[in-house]
Amino acid sequence: MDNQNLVDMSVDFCGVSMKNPVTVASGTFGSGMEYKDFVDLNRLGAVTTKGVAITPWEGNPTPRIAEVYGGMINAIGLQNPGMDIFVKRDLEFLKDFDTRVIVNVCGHSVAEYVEAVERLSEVSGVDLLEINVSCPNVKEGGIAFGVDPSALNNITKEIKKKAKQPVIMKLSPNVTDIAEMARAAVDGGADALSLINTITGMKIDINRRTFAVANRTGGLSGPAVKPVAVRMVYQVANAVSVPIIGMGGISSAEDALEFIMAGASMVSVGTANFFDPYATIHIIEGIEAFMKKEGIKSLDEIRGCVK
Amino acid sequence: MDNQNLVDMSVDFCGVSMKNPVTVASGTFGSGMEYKDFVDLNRLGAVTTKGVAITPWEGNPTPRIAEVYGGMINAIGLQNPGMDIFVKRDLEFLKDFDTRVIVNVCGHSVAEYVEAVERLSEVSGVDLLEINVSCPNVKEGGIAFGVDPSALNNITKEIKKKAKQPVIMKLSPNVTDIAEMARAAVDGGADALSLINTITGMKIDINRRTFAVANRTGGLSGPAVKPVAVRMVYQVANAVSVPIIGMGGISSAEDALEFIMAGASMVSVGTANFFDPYATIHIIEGIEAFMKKEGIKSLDEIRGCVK
Amino acid sequence: MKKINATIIEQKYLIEDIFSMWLKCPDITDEAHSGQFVNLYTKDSSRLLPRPISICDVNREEGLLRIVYRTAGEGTRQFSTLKSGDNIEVTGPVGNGYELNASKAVLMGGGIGIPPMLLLAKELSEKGLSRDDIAVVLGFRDGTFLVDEFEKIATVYISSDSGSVGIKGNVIDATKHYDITGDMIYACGPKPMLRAIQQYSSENSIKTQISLEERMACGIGACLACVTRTTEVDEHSQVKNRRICVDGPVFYAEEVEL
Amino acid sequence: MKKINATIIEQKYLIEDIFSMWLKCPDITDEAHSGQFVNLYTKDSSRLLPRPISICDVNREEGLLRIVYRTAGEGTRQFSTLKSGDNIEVTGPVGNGYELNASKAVLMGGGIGIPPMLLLAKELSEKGLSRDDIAVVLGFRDGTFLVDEFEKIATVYISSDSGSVGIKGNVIDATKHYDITGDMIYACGPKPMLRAIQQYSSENSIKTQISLEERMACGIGACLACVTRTTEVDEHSQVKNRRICVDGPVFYAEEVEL
Ligand SMILES: Cc1cc2nc3c(=O)[nH]c(=O)nc-3n(C[C@H](O)[C@H](O)[C@H](O)COP(=O)(O)OP(=O)(O)OC[C@H]3O[C@@H](n4cnc5c(N)ncnc54)[C@H](O)[C@@H]3O)c2cc1C
Ligand SMILES: Cc1cc2nc3c(=O)[nH]c(=O)nc-3n(C[C@H](O)[C@H](O)[C@H](O)COP(=O)(O)OP(=O)(O)OC[C@H]3O[C@@H](n4cnc5c(N)ncnc54)[C@H](O)[C@@H]3O)c2cc1C
Ligand SMILES: Cc1cc2nc3c(=O)[nH]c(=O)nc-3n(C[C@H](O)[C@H](O)[C@H](O)COP(=O)(O)O)c2cc1C
Ligand SMILES: Cc1cc2nc3c(=O)[nH]c(=O)nc-3n(C[C@H](O)[C@H](O)[C@H](O)COP(=O)(O)O)c2cc1C
Ligand code: FES
Ligand code: FES
Repeated sequence: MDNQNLVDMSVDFCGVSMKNPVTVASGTFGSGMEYKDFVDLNRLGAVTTKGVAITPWEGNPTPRIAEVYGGMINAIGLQNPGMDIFVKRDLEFLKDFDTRVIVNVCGHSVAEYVEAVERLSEVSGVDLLEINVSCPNVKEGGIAFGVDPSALNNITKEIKKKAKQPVIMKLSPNVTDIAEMARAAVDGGADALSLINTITGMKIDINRRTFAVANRTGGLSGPAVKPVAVRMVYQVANAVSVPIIGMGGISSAEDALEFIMAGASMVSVGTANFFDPYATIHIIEGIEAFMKKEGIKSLDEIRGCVK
Repeated sequence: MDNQNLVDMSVDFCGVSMKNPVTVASGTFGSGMEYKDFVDLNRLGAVTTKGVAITPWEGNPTPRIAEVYGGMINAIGLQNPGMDIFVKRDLEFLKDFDTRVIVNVCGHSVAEYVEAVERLSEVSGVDLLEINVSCPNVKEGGIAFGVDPSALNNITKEIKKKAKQPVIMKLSPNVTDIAEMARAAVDGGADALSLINTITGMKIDINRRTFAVANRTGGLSGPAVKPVAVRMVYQVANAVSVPIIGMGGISSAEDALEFIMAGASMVSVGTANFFDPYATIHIIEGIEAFMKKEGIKSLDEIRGCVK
Repeated sequence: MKKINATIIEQKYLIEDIFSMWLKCPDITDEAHSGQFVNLYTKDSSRLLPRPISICDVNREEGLLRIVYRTAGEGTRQFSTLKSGDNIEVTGPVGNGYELNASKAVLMGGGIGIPPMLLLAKELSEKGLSRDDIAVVLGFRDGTFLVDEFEKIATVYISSDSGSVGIKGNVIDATKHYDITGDMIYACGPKPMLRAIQQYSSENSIKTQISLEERMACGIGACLACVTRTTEVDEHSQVKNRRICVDGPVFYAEEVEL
Repeated sequence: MKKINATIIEQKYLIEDIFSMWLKCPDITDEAHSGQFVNLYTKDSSRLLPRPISICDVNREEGLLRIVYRTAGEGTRQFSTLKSGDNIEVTGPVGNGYELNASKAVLMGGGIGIPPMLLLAKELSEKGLSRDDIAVVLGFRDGTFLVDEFEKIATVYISSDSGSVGIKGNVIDATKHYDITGDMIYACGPKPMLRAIQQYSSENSIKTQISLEERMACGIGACLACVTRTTEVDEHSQVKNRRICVDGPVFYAEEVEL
């Protein structure tokens, strides 16, 4: 019994204290509202909200998703209701819960990102900002900010000038050298990093001779991507010294612990919510059980322990 | 009955005629010898042999593989017996079969690749060369040739100067822009391209707090990678006009047809051989059945048909 | 909404590639009504996403829920191999369902859109509509299923693509042919059929509720995979998009662009 | 080597996490002998690689093959849930097996390395070795299994980590304690045990055949995942590496570096 009380799952992430290291991956959990029948949001370390832009976005045509082996491809196209309603409705909703709030931000240009970040600086209930740089950069012919180190460095700097909350830059895995991207973001002032966003993939419907998602390509997520995500978290943890939120295919406590041992301070559960709405709770309980079994008193003991 | 006779699965690949579009992925089928209890090698479009270097390589320490969701990670480290025994034993063995032979080549430096290619130019029984540029470039601190467009362009040029057989450059998926890599190889004179090689991944054994493969990182392969592979084949097919061998997670005829509709002329079966030793045969028969069902007389009708 | 491990009470092959399955899941039947659906999960760990299937019937007293489904792919094929006594994970009920505001109802079901019409017909009947006030127009490919169950409470009209049963043609052809009228059309079926009904109901100024389908990921409103285009800006999304899974699957025909 | 869909004839729980399973697979038993293994495939499509398991016994007349296995992870756990009548995909027999060239044999099995010793003991017995000429030294964690089957044909000595059965210690401790001698040691078990045996046999100049384990992918010699370091350059590989799956799993102790 004594031993049990000694397990401390809390995490200090950029000065924000989380009761445990488990949050949700942006875009897979709405604002938490949709999962309230399954998950007591008070139990999560943090809720990470669906990407929000300064104005509403329509997103892509349907079909927006396709199932693939051990995962899915999505091309939602960052549909979102815009900042006004997000602040009024979603942030308000989350204020009733004793959990941290990470707001995921998207934009089509540096100016749009900065405007969104400025708006979020004025409101209460936002603990951290997560910047999704996998958005199409309209000025640069639709190339994502997240695959060019200098664009990433620049957008991080601009955001940091205005942000009141700590800034987490969310890295795209679709790059040759993830450590280079991590350094570019950290040099630009990023307080933390999260990774991985989805890996660009494609599915073809051979019977209809067409793309399975209307957008042709989409982002691969789910258990299939986990080995790539663990590798990148490890590489980044060994390249920079800011804290990391690890994600990509986490669907069990064992998966989450892999990311923590690779160097992540927190973990996000994404696609797993779709096939196990209780996934976050199972994972929190599983990490706790592992810590008890192994006599781990604090996550500091195992974070990045595999070198 | 009439209709059946009209199905033509043959492929002209860089002037080499193949009886069907199915070959095996290098490193997953030995030289064919190991699979002869399961597969009549005469039925394959081609056999692609395990990567061979000019001298024997020891490969990596064990454990060399780990199983992951829908696939595996390998860090064999290109163990191979070297060119002499390969020519005497493996190439000789394959001469007894009515199938094409694609020899996969590796090296630690441009000079080693070129020497291997020169040796293979002198021997009979080699129809095509496939160059694995995911090997560590010892001169450049172990970075693979395949992730730097100018290194890729250069090695392609040097190989082409000496090669007597058509040269297939095998692309690494661990890059930001696969189309750029494809163009670099084609500009260097590549007659064809094959993709994808494995995606760098990692697995951590949380109970032992250690890497699951001794080399820390390894190459992810198997069904899990298929959406990434299809996407890259599609991008490359739309960027260059040389023929493509598509691979990555193919384990059924439907998978193979996805690659063909994305633009591949041939397909390689890799990891699937490990869990279904008859995979190649099932796939050949499945493609034929699909063609009959859909009234497709030649693969030209569907190659790259999804745009 | 709940996720429960339901026990299969009956699995029955109906016709062609169509099966009927009764599940014991009282937590779901307590809340379920017509037009809603459930998400079923495969046991195959490489196919992770839930399969949405409409509720075809419920027996509230016994906590039983019925689905009628086509083996469209590997997931539904696996469902068809389950036997009574086996278990299956289910979430539900999901969605808004039909509004039971007709006094003379025309139910149009096409293909695998027919099953949800059965519970709807029963609910209308329970609300007091007579056999004559519930016209059911069923469009089949070739063979029929569920027809006798409809006939107990409704007047049934049949069309088929092949002409092998009922009149040759689609549900609109049958509606015109039999001169079927009402103050509310309820429809479920393939998109081309729904488009034709949308046009028919606007031309004839008949209020119409249609049930839509789209590829789903979460099946519970979180991922925005399953949207339909709407004619007006939606309050929730702030764009002309609504989620089929939780804002639908039933919409008034004039609300959506198909 | 064949891949066949074998029927499970018997599944039996032995002790702790250890199970015994008899499979009907005549094509495999026809060729099988001691020291070889089979590859078993899970039905879980997310776990694709075969699981190598040693052959513990065969009944050639009836085409039955026996394995005894520990539920080490999810794959073997799944095997343990299969019932007689169920099917499982199997390839085999794989590997070289033991050479039956002893006139006085010492068999050393540790933990889940014990099962293959049973078929070996039987084959030695069939070759004419008496009970006294087959010494079997078994090292258990705690509880025992298979002991009575060994006792029918061999002289059995037992050690256990806990000391709860036999002498406290490992198989070498038991060998020394009982002063067991022979002209050939056959061994299978965890790597630390094999290392100790390798040293023991070199110090005592006793020829020794040991069976090795390594992570496998193909299980049939093609992928080069499962190599062991060798003392000499290998003819096949041209380096100091041999494949455990097909060049082994049995090696002479002096051939390999552990
Ligand atoms: C709200 C809703 C209610 C439904 N009700 C029923 C029902 O009562 N009975 C019934 O038989 N089917 C119903 N469907 C369709 C059913 O969900 C799909 O047939 C099923 O998901 C296919 O799964 P699979 O694994 O068998 O096929 P897959 O191998 O996944 O795909 C096979 C085919 O099914 C189609 N498909 C797959 N998933 C969906 C989906 N989510 N929506 C539409 N088409 C899909 C694909 O386009 C493909 O052509 C409903 C769909 C929705 C969205
Ligand atoms: C030639 C050979 C013969 C074997 N004979 C037997 C036997 O007779 N009885 C028996 O119970 N086990 C035997 N094993 C070990 C058995 O193969 C593994 O326990 C099994 O593959 C684990 O699969 P899993 O899915 O249950 O575990 P996983 O979840 O895959 O892994 C669980 C644990 O098992 C270990 N493991 C997994 N695969 C292997 C492997 N291929 N070799 C060694 N360790 C592995 C892992 O390190 C891990 O700690 C043998 C292994 C080899 C190589
Ligand atoms: C349907 C869907 C929508 C997503 N939307 C967003 C988003 O709005 N912003 C973002 O940064 N990432 C988004 N992602 C990426 C996830 O947050 C996460 O990085 C990725 O899915 C990998 O984690 P997983 O494998 O656990 O899902 C989305 C992913 C999915 C599947
Ligand atoms: C065990 C193993 C060994 C491999 N060895 C080689 C090799 O020697 N040369 C090479 O070019 N690719 C090698 N590959 C990569 C494969 O040829 C192929 O590109 C990759 O595995 C993707 O295909 P798959 O998913 O069908 O396996 C190897 C892959 C595996 C799994
Ligand atoms: S399926 Fe996720 S929102 Fe409807
Ligand atoms: S497991 Fe592939 S060579 Fe032994």
